[in-house]
Amino acid sequence: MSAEPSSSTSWTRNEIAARLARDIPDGAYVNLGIGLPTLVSNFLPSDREIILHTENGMLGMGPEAAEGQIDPDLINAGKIPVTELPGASYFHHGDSFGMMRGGHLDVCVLGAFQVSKTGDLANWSTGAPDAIPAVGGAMDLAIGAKQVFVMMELASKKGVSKLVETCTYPLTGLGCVDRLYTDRAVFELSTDGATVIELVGATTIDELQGLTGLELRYRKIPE
Amino acid sequence: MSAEPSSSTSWTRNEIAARLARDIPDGAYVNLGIGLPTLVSNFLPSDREIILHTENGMLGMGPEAAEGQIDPDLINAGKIPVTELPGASYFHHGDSFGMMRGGHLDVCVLGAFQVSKTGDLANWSTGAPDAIPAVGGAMDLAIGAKQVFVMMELASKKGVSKLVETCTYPLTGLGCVDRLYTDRAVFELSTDGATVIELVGATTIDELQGLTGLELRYRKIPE
Amino acid sequence: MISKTSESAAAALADVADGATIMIGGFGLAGQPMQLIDALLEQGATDLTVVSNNAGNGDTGLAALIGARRVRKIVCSFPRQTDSHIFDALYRSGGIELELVPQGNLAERIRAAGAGIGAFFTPTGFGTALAEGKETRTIGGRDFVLEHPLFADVALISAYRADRLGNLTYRKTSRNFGPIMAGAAATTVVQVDRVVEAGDLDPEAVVTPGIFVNRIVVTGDRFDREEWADVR
Amino acid sequence: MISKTSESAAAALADVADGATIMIGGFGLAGQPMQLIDALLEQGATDLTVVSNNAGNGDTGLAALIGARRVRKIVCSFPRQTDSHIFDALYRSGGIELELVPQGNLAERIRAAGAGIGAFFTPTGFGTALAEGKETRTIGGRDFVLEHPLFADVALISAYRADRLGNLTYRKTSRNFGPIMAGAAATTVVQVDRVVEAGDLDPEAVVTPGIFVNRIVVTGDRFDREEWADVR
Repeated sequence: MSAEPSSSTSWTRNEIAARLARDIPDGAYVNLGIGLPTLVSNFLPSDREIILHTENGMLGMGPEAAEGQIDPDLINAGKIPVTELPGASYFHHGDSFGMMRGGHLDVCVLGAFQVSKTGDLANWSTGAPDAIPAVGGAMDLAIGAKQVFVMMELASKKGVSKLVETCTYPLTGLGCVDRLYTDRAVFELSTDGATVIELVGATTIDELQGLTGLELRYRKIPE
Repeated sequence: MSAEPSSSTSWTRNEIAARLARDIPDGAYVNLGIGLPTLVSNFLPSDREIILHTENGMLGMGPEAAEGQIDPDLINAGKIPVTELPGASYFHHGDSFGMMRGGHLDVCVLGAFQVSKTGDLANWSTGAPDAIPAVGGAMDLAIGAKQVFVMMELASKKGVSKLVETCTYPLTGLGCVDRLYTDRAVFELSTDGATVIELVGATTIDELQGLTGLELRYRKIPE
Repeated sequence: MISKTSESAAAALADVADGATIMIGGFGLAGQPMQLIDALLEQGATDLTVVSNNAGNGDTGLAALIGARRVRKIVCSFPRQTDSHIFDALYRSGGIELELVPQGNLAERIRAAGAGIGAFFTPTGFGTALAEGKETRTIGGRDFVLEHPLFADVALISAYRADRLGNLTYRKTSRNFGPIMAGAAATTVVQVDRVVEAGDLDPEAVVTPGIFVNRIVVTGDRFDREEWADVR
Repeated sequence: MISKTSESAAAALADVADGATIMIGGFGLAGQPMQLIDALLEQGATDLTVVSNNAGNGDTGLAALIGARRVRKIVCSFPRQTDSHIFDALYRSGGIELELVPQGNLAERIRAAGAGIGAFFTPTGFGTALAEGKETRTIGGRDFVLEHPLFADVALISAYRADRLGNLTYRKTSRNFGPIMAGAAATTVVQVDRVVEAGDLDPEAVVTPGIFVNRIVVTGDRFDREEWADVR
């Protein structure tokens, strides 16, 4: 699929996924969270061998199962039927989450409701009083990789920045997000705050500062 | 082998082992510690199926390997080549000791330097200042079964009781021994102290009280 | 000769008591021990605490048990799913208690129960609402929360093959919670497609050693069921 | 295409630094990664901390490494054996430091390092000299000792088969510490008899997933060696 910008200042979701995918190195062990991050699997560079982990107990996960290949015993974390690649392995939940918690995965890719400038993540609950809570592996994924990448649109549909000074939604993890891939820019987050490392199209730092209300550094990192 | 008393008041080691073996129920999962307890394997009732665990990662351990059957990859906790029975399984040390610590074994059989009347066990170190310490799985075995049986001679070669008020040797575990099988009697140990449940031959409670210096109850338990 | 095979699911679950804590394996439908849950429904025990990753799918299995008001409390990581309407309605009406646990902490608490660990410090959930009120500690510069083991009276799990000793193998991602729940329960009941001869399972490939399994219920080959038609 | 196979044991261990912490698999001789230990001896790194169940047997392998005065400290459960004369002599002369750990706590501390557990309460060793000075706690009426994870810079282990991704199977009780040490080290080097094609190992029977393995050294079939003649 094409990863060219669809406008002069923003990326589509596929373009965000494609950009993120380019930062996953050859040989990496990667968990793609449910929802938006699964798009990344469509853009993994074909000249790299990247091994996908699914938290429900598998390494070497292949693409979604096509019709006629559905195996109810072989599903991903989103409970979607998937396939098995040569060199796959299965393990139980204790071992699978130990693998995550122990920092063995190179990259986790997650979606978010909010991310703070220091890398706090809110992606499991909107805090709505009548909502039925469900956390699943979100908190394990948030702390469960050498690098945690988040992908999301920078602003909500109402135009409110989802990159914030301090998260107002319930937290998933503290200071856990390393890189934030959005439709407008790519950020590096640390205890020092947010640094823009790539601007989408004609987007400017001033625009981003206006949108987020944050003081942002800029340091272009060559891919 | 015969399990008849060889004297009117004491059992041989084989007789102790045979007596202990009769208390291991059909279907039990059992760990026989290294040294003296391995004798028990010679007396397991042939009409019972008893599954042996070895701490180095196996259930379903068979007898010692005969000459011509030696497999260096298949050893017991004493590093002796053994064999595998149908229905065996292998697991790593983390799982093997989790199995013990989690109380899944029905019976562990251990040797001892000293046992206290409340079931404290000393079997890993004589406390000699120049000794090279080594504990292995002793402390895990001491707490690692639903019931811990100890077998030993009641008195040392010098005639000193090894069933004591309070252990003077370094402890392996606290209050962990349930039953003590000796050449003179079988004891049940609990926080209340020691109860004789079987006297060997003509042995009397008075004799045992004299030898051990302990106040002993007597309650014959039918096998 | 040891044989752990029960004559039926009903026989295997006859002694489940009201008020029991029941672990139920499965992640979504994969590895959910449907026949055992159906038998539990039939058996009638109530006021149950259920430990399971999800809170039921559709109208069958765990969802049906919850729908029959037999579950007082559920300990799980992900109750809300697209097809969890039975749980959802009951939860909103206050008809079921929920203890929400991050999935990895749920798994590790279950594993800890089986492995004799008294409590453990986990980084997962630190600083979040799910760690509120829990003891925390900084170790080597990292922040941890103290979590305690989860035990059960009965575990209901699903595996692929068993031998008469209860050694188990699983199939693909349906393994999920089975091996750890088998260790955490006083009584573990497993449903399997088939029981094979002792020695027919490769000792190197046994996933759950028989020591963790008390009763086996044979349910017949999964490939005979419609859902597995594609991979028969 | 990923291939973790090193051209030689020497190449696989070239970057081991002085002062490193090295885990060495094996229980007695079973699973002891002899070729890797020999290569480490050849390589020359010194001032090592070694984590291993035993402190060497006879004059080869770990015993030789200790004999060459390359080990500053050993963390183990059972140093004293009938054939541990090299360690014994050095220990008596004050030439090597010893941290004695009950075997199950050793295993669980290694497992904790790999599984991201900050510390755990274990019943093993409570009330004994090996728990002196350690934090204790009574939980649910049982007494526990707090133990911390053991990490390593390098783990040297021995397995049976690998594929190019580092998925491993073991053989019988030589599995022992391999799987947990592989998770606890920054770099895991494994010696195996043979590397097979990806897909040739049954995914249900992989014991150590490749994620835990960094380098593979092929040593040739064990059955060609005299010791395995009986079971060739």
